[in-house]
Amino acid sequence: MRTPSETNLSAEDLLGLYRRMLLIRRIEERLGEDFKRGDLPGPVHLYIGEEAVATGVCAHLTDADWIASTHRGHGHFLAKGGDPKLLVAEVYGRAGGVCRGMGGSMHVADFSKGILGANGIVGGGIGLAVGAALAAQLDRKGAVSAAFFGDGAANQGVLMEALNVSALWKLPLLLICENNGFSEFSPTGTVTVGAIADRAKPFGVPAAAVDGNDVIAVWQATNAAVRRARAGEGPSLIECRTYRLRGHVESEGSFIQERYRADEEVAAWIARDPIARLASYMDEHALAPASAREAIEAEIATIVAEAVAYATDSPYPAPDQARQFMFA
Amino acid sequence: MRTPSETNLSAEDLLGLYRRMLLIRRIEERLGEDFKRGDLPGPVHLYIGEEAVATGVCAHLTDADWIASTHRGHGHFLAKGGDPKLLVAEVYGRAGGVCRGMGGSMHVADFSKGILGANGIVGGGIGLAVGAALAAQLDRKGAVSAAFFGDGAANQGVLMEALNVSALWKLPLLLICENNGFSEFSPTGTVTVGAIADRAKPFGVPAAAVDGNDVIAVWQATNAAVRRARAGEGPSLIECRTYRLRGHVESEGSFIQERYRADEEVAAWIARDPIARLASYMDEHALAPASAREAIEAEIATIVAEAVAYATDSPYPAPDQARQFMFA
Amino acid sequence: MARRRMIQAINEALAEEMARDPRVILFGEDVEISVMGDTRGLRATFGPDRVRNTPICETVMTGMAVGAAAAGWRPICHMMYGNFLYTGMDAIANQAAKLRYMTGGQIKVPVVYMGVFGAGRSSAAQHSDAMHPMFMNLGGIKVVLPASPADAKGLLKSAIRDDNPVIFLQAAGRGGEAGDVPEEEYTIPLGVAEVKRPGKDVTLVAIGAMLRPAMRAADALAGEGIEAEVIDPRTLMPLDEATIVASVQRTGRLVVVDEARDACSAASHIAAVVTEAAWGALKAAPKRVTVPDVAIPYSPPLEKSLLPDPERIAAAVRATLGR
Amino acid sequence: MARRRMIQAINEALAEEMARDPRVILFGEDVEISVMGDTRGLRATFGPDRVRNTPICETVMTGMAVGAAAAGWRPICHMMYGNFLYTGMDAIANQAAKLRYMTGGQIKVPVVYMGVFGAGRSSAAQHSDAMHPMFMNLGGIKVVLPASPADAKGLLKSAIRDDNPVIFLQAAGRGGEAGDVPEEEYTIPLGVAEVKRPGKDVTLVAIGAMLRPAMRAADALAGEGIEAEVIDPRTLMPLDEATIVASVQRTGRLVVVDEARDACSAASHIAAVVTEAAWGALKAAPKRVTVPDVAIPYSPPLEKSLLPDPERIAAAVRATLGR
Ligand SMILES: Cc1ncc(C[n+]2csc(CCOP(=O)(O)OP(=O)(O)O)c2C)c(N)n1
Ligand SMILES: Cc1ncc(C[n+]2csc(CCOP(=O)(O)OP(=O)(O)O)c2C)c(N)n1
Ligand SMILES: [Mg+2]
Ligand SMILES: [Mg+2]
Repeated sequence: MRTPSETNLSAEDLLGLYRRMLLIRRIEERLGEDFKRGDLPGPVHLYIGEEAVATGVCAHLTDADWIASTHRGHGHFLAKGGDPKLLVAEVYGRAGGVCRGMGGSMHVADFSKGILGANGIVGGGIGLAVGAALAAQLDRKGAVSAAFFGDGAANQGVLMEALNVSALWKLPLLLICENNGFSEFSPTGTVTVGAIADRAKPFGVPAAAVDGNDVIAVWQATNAAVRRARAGEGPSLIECRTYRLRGHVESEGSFIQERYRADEEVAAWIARDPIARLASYMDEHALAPASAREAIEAEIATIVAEAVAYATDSPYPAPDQARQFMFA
Repeated sequence: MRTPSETNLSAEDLLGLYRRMLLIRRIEERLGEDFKRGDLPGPVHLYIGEEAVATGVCAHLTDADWIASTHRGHGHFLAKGGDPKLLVAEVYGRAGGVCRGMGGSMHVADFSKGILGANGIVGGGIGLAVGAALAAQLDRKGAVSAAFFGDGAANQGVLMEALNVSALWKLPLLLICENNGFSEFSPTGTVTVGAIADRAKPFGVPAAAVDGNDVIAVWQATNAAVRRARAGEGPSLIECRTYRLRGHVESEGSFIQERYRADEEVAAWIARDPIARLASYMDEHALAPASAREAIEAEIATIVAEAVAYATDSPYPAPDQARQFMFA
Repeated sequence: MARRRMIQAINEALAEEMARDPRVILFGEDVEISVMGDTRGLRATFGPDRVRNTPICETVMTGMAVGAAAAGWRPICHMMYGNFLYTGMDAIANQAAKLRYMTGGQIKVPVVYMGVFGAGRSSAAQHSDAMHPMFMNLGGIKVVLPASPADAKGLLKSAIRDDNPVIFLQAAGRGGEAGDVPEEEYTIPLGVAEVKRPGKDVTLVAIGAMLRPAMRAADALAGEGIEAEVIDPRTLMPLDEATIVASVQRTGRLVVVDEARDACSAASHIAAVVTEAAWGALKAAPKRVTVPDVAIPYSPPLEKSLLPDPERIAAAVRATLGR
Repeated sequence: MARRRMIQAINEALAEEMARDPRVILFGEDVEISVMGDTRGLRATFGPDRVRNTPICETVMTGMAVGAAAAGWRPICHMMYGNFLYTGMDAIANQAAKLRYMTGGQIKVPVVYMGVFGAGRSSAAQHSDAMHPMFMNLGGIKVVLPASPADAKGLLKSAIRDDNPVIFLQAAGRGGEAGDVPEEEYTIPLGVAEVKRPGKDVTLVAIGAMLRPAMRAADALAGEGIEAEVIDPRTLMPLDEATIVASVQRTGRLVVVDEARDACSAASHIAAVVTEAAWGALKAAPKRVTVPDVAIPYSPPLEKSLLPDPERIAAAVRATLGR
């Protein structure tokens, strides 16, 4: 990690990033437990371990900017300012959920916050984000659009189509690849040739590969890309190398028999946990007292408790709701 | 063009290439006239001006190798050894056509010659060729598979998917881009960012951009790629820069009002006509007497006349044939 | 009234709606020069921001239409031929059709996908498909198939104003066909069928390009003393069941003519719906005149042999009358 | 007989056919570790040439299946979830379904596309679609939907041996369900329905996962003195019309249960076909029990409210009997 003077980030900024990452972590830990207890109706893909990516990127975005997310979408939702209550209630399938229980974990969206939604289609968010970038360009208000997608998604042809058309039209687009080393259970190298960041080069799209567990590195790379996009100079690709500390999907123990990664590998990445790393960094540079982080921890415990209480208090939707919302 | 000693091609080889290009030219000139006269039931996309590409590539292939073609597919069909009679009859919609009149110009195929077929879907042949390359790899007989596709098709995401999976599996695949400067009526630069050959680089796939109106250059680039593929070393991409001397589709005069290219541009490319160029090259290096070419011209005139006669003699298919061939 | 070809009527609808609402944008392959003719001149009038040629990339095109709509614009995504909708199917089926629903009605998705579809011009198997049944079954997508220039214009204007994804399919064989188009501003609501010819003996529902042979069949049948009521649903999703059922309640007989392949065709669906709704009135089994479950062949006599024509339609009508 | 879960029965079919015919190959995303469980162990048995994980790239996957088939192999292309078939739709609709036809029968296209489809597990709108009607309408593709482990095994073996493209859709909710499977080698021909329960009062056609609620409804109805004949078509294209029509000729009544959305569903098509073929015998309007024309919601009570269940099925049966 860089020294504070290189980062452009104040201690307050850093605590803000810390807080956001921790919020994602604690909400998802809770959802993980809920899943294990059988309290969640559908599948959940947790973002634990990858929080620095969504947090470092979304720190640059306002509600006027757009993001399109993935099947692993809780982190993006919270990083972009989505309400934890509405998220948890949605994953619980309740009427008070952000999508009234219609979408669940794989479809959490809040258009009022610029969140185009999680997505059950790997690579599906890329097209949506290109469209939002086109909208932003036409709006001429300097908004940008970011597509999050995995290393696995990088093998979908839509990425190349997006690179070409966004470069051609100089769309304010950020292509954020979350390379967590796996496409489900396939290690990246077994399905993906070459470096993903390089795929931007033939299109003259600037690309960077950064340590995706270093929130400051992600923040900095995004800073450059967002400036470029807001200035009308076109798209950028940022490949964030990270790791998911949980399974691909919380239910995987029930259907996967083989081990697909070594304990040592997981342990090595636990040692690079983005939240703990930011904490050490702040300690090292005496940027914020541990007490500040403890206060955040306490605050977030309350938020999680409130979100869960809100969700459990919320009723299931009335069945006739299922026939609504097809047509506007 | 190179000097004869650099080419590995004998005078006989060159006359063979000349003959093949001229066959494509004369057959298509005839089809163009037929279209104008209203004798062809469907649309035709002529390959005139681009003959060096199919010819230079297919010279390396046998019936055991596969090609997948495009909507502009007559040239590939003839270059790969398809029968002119069967081609013309097919475009005429006759029972004696290679597809019994079921497919027409956009679907001419002859599987016995390794011709997987022309295709109405831009980029559609790429997936077929990848599959044939997989088949060839499994067959372990050293066969290769070549996908022809245009500069416009290079913007279809399937190209990136094909590059990734073929590089991953080291498939014996040739990706032959026919960059004729237009995607229908859009000049390449208005829809395509960067150099197409560069799109292979992130995947470590060797790529070359060659003068597609120089049959020897195409031959040589293909030579290297085919060797590589047969040796199990994986795919290659060759971008052939060429030009179509006719319209995108023969009917375009009836629906396009604007001019979309300058007369001078067309004239400049006429001056680079691949057939005339090979003729001059042979003259320059005294490789074959003009009389040899005249003999070829005469021979081809006969072939064209016979093909047309065969086609016009062939009846239209019996209507009940339309209900056949859906299921094997 | 003004005499207009189908393609001109569509062009007018596009121009009028783009002039009316600055948030309507249009993109597609070669829409600037306009391969179909329907988008001709729009680039010059509305500028390069709002009218854009795209590269050939149907996958991202259909998706970006959804994203741009979600972000507040009203995109028209021109797909040229209807079978390229298959190429861009992912975002249509997985995103456009479901985004509003699965996000609990948070947004509207005002996208129009346009394409030319169907057989009749020796365009062969791929370019001749009739794919409206697939879109009818998707849910969340409106499906519009005009059969005349006037309907095309009025329906397209409504489609553009509609806050939902709409697939607007123009029959390949009808682009050049002329008809009278009102000179004053008008729209035709989606979901409303039209009785194109009144009659009392049999209800003849004709979809899209099938209207013409159905009208010819009705003419011929009239000579035999059979009065067919010809109805054009115009919109297939939502379907104006009421108009069709009311007609069958009177006539007691139904023939549906559809250019789609038979299995799970619009014809099958309309027949099933009407059978249930008008059971008591039905005097004969509803009949479908469709294309067999094969692709469309290239050679003209083969193609012709598969498509519904006035003879086959009239024969089906006679069969329902026991003649 | 051996007790097998659906997914095991499918696994056995794959293993047996791959052992039987060395030209059968299988590829798909994570088929080595096997997300669904149906391809488990095949990589170890048949090696890395014949069993391959693919990258996530449905567009090229569906196309390369066609190319490999045209070049003489017999690929099984595992699509994991059925809605990823939309992602790979281009090559299915534009190539697989038409290649043999448009080349005049020159070749066979022995490809099997496999996927898990349908609702019932709170997988939400995208992952819960039932898309068999779309494939039925394509022409040139056989469509198979097994409802029991034994049928799944026998039908999949036939699908793999079939020389045409086949879409094999396994209902999401049934993978873990157990049933008796013959221990000896057997196949079940494509295009042959099975009477799962004989009855004389009404014909109840139940597709795929709908067999279970239909059988429950039949049980409940038997208690009321109504004997429903339950038929599982098993293959939807080609459809065994004869078996269904023969049943309706006897019962005079038809109810079709389909997990697809109603518009252009298999239920609509079967109802239309039977109405025409068995008109004289019909005593009541055929009824469809389907999903409304909306996507599938996530929340369990919402999802449940849309899916056909024994109560709705029984009510439809009673309605055809005027009760
Ligand atoms: C189009 C499509 N194909 C396949 C899947 C099944 N699937 C869900 S997640 C996943 C792996 C995605 O890998 P990656 O993009 O790296 O994201 P990660 O799960 O690692 O965050 C796959 C194959 C899908 N959801 N959509
Ligand atoms: C999937 C698809 N989209 C669009 C088209 C319409 N179309 C036919 S040819 C063509 C241009 C192709 O350009 P290119 O690939 O460069 O080939 P060329 O015609 O120049 O040989 C287009 C857009 C198509 N046939 N298929
Ligand atoms: Mg990943
Ligand atoms: Mg071109």
